[in-house]
Amino acid sequence: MTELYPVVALLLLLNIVVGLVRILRGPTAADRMLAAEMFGTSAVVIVLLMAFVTDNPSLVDVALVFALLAALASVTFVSRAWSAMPPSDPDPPCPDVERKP
Amino acid sequence: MSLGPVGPAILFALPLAAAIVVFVRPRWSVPVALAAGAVQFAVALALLGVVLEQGAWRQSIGGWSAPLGIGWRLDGLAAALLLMTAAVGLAGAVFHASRPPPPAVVPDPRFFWPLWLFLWGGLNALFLAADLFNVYVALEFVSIASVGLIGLAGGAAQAAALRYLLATLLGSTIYLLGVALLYGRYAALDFALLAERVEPGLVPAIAAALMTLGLLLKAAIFPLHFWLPAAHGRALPAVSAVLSAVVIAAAYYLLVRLWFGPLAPLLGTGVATLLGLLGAAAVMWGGLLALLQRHLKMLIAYSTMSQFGYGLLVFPLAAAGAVEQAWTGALVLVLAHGLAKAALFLAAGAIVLRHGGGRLDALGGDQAGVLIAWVAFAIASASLVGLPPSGGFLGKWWLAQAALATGGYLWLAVLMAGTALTSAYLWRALQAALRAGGETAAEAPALSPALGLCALLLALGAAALGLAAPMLARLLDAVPGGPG
Amino acid sequence: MYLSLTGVLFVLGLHGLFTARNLLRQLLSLNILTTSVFLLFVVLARLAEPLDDVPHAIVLTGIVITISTTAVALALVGRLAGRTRDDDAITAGDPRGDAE
Amino acid sequence: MALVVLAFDLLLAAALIWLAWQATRAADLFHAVVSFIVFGLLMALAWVRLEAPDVALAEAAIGAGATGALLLSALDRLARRPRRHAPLYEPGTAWGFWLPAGSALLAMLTLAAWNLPAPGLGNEILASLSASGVEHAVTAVLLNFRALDTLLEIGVLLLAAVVIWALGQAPPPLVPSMPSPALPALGRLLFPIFVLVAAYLLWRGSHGPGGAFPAGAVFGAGGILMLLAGARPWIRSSEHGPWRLILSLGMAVLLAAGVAGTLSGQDFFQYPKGTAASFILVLEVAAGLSIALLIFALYLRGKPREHGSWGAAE
Amino acid sequence: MSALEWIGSLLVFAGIPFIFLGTLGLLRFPDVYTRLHALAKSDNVGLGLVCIGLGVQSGSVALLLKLVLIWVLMLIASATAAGLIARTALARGLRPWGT
Repeated sequence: MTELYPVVALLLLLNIVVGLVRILRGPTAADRMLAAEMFGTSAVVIVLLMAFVTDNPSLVDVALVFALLAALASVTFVSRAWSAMPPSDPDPPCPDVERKP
Repeated sequence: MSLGPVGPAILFALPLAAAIVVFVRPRWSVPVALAAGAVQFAVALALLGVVLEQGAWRQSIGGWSAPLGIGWRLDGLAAALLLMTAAVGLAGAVFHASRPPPPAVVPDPRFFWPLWLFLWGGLNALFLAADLFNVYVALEFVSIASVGLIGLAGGAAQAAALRYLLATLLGSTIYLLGVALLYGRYAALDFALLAERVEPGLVPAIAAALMTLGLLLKAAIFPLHFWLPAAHGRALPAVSAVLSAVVIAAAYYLLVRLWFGPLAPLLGTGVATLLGLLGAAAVMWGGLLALLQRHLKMLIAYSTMSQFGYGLLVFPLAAAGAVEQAWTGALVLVLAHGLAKAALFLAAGAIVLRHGGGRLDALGGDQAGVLIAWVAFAIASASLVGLPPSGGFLGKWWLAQAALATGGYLWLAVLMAGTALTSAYLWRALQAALRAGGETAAEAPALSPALGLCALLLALGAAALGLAAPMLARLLDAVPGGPG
Repeated sequence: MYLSLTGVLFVLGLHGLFTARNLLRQLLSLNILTTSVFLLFVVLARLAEPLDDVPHAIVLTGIVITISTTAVALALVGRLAGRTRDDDAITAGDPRGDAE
Repeated sequence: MALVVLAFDLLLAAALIWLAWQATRAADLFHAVVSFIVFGLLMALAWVRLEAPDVALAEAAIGAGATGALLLSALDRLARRPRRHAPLYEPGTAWGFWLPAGSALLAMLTLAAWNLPAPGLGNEILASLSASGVEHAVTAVLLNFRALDTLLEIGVLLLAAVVIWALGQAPPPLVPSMPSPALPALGRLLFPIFVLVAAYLLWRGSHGPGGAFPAGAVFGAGGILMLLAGARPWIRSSEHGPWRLILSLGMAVLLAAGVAGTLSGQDFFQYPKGTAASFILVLEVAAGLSIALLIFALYLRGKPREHGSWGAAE
Repeated sequence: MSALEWIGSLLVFAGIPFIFLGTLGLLRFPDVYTRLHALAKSDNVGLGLVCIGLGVQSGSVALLLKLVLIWVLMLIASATAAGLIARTALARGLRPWGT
């Protein structure tokens, strides 16, 4: 079954690429941040799968560091960047409206 | 323990250690910095003697030889530049210590001292380095220290510092790409090892182009000079002095090191002519812009850009066959320029303090207190213009000989025209002093005579360099991969 | 394959650096540029036989240097942004203005 | 299966290029920064694919983690100002220039890169590894073969912190518009884990990917998290406290190790025979501690207060 | 192939669809709040199953513990982040969908 793991990793990467649409479209900063968080999860799984495929346990440490620092980006975002943005600026009340460039 | 192997270790470790001490205990700043500076000057002088006596040598670090380990190499060129760094560093330190405290633009002006010593250590590391990646790390070290020192002047200088940072980072990244290509081709980073292995080909050619481009950007050679004047013109006087005299020379030093070392097989006539043309353009364009400046320090800053153009003339002249004269001439010119330019900036610093500003039309009138500074300014100008027996004269003389010997009349013309421009813009500055009716600072500070003296000593050094001609010729002969 | 990626990223970074007016964007472009060079080093390590660890160490050093320079640049950008009204204006400023 | 791997690589490369494009061109600054952070994340995957776990670890800890926090925090000053309606990009840098120039450069680089035989130094490392005092090659290169680079590298970190202090006071942190009760709890919960993982990575360094740099970065990131969770920045710029000493400890110890070699009549940085392992251990611990504090100091973007608190009232 | 490996692999394959579902939610749901919901639920289940599956498959207790630690960390991260983002979004006046 381990032989199928590369396929799974590929699918997960595809998953990330599809998710990039959310980064592109927003519409709010929070949506973009959420997408980045989702990529973190997928990346952790990909690294773990690679660790098993290549039989390299040190990659588990890489995943561990990823997981540890996953909280950092979101927390920085909420408590620094987002709080500082002018409230009127983007955040449209109705979702999925393309922002003017 | 002979001084040979120990000297470089002292020059490397002492400024960095002093910087840490000064950072941890700021109240000891001035004595520690001056003591460290004096020791370094003495060691650099002694090392110069050792090199004269026994020639160049390489020493490995950590007991590992190339390709795995890093090494230092000390030859005449490196020793001369180390000594120049020590002279400028010491003079700048004395100048800064004896100037009246600057207006409160920075929260804690004492940060000058750790940054100054860090910069000094980084420069020493750079001049000693004999490894492409070690050079990169040292270059970044020097860049960040320079940025911090420029930023110390506050206000508009911080914008200039940021421009400088972005430009210099771009330069080092392009350089690093070249290093990567060379490493991938030859699996070596050591200068000497690469010199054995490199042969003309596509990969080395591209790598050489990239590394040269990166270094040209760092040396602010035309047309990549856009960041220099603001950064050098707006910094504190001591900072401008070391940046113009040594930091630019460091980038130029690497350029020479690479092209006469590992990249020597690639130095064809075409490349050399191209570099020479860039140098010629820099001489003319920088000189013209300097002529148009209305501010004393900006004038000197543009002059830096112009003067390093001469340095590039070494490539076409050496490629045409007059290796020895071109090489010695260009390097003496760089040394003389370093001392003279530092003297000019320090003198200008004292003059600006006296007059409360640096606009040329406000510098006339009563010169009490800065007379020594003006004398230093005049002597340094004479060296830059190239009046005998100054170092500037000697360098230009050798370059002109090389041009005559190889029939490079274009380069001779550049030398002449550049000299004319230099004397024109420096004369403008000196003339400003002789006019009546200038301004003095509102609360004219009592200036310590040490300010002018620092400048004067450096200027005299630049002027006396010409008298040391035989020694210089012998010293620079010791550069392998260069002449002979 | 990854070799070509190096080239593409390098060009993209260069393009961004020269066309962007905003300082933060220039900084991001510069970081991408640096990353592309690191990528070349790591690819070289991979191509070597046996696996060569020197480029890995070089890239580690490079990453640490990059974060240092980024932090310095960000601190400068922050100071400048606090003073001028718009960070776009900083790059557009006249470099030949009088000192002091 | 080779096909799957190839598809993976291609997809990864495409995503990286797309993100780099977004990071340099996106109209919204925040969009650009998030793209850059995700770029770092995927870059770590690329390092893993290229069998460089050390680099992946550093990228995860420093590249994606600490740099991301730095960039996002920098937005607090930049995002507040009203947007000016000026063109985002320089005029006159049209496609007419960039398309041919970019393609030419690309072709040149690719051509050069394909011609690389990449001999590498793998054999030399294997031959000298047993004498280096550690089992892990990257650590051996960093702290023995090329220790001089590492000394200057920590110097760059320290120097960056000094430069940032010299530029002025740290900006006081913004107060979140709606403080969450979960945040301090998060800090308390996670910080011990950060410390634990940092210690683990430090210990791993001598025989596997790890070592002072990732460990220090993780530790420093833990400090940043505590700060975000509402803790006060405990670091002080006072010249009497221990902070300046600890910040420069890593560089000081490395410098001392280098000089010790010279003093004992050997090369700079040459460890006495048989003691390399213990030297490297001491260096790693000191460097790790310094790096953690330095990364934290870099994050503050200025000189912290000399004394006293940093409350919202100030 | 031992039973342990079979069970582990099955767990992994059971976990992957949840991650896909999370992305689906991220793309298709109408606003921040619903997207948060989708992401937090599915990703954590997915990651948990994969971690436990791989741990079981490896047969090493130390590795299993490390994997569980990764999972727990991600749980904490996403739970706090979700709460923070939702609170801040409300405070900034983003109206949930349908109100």
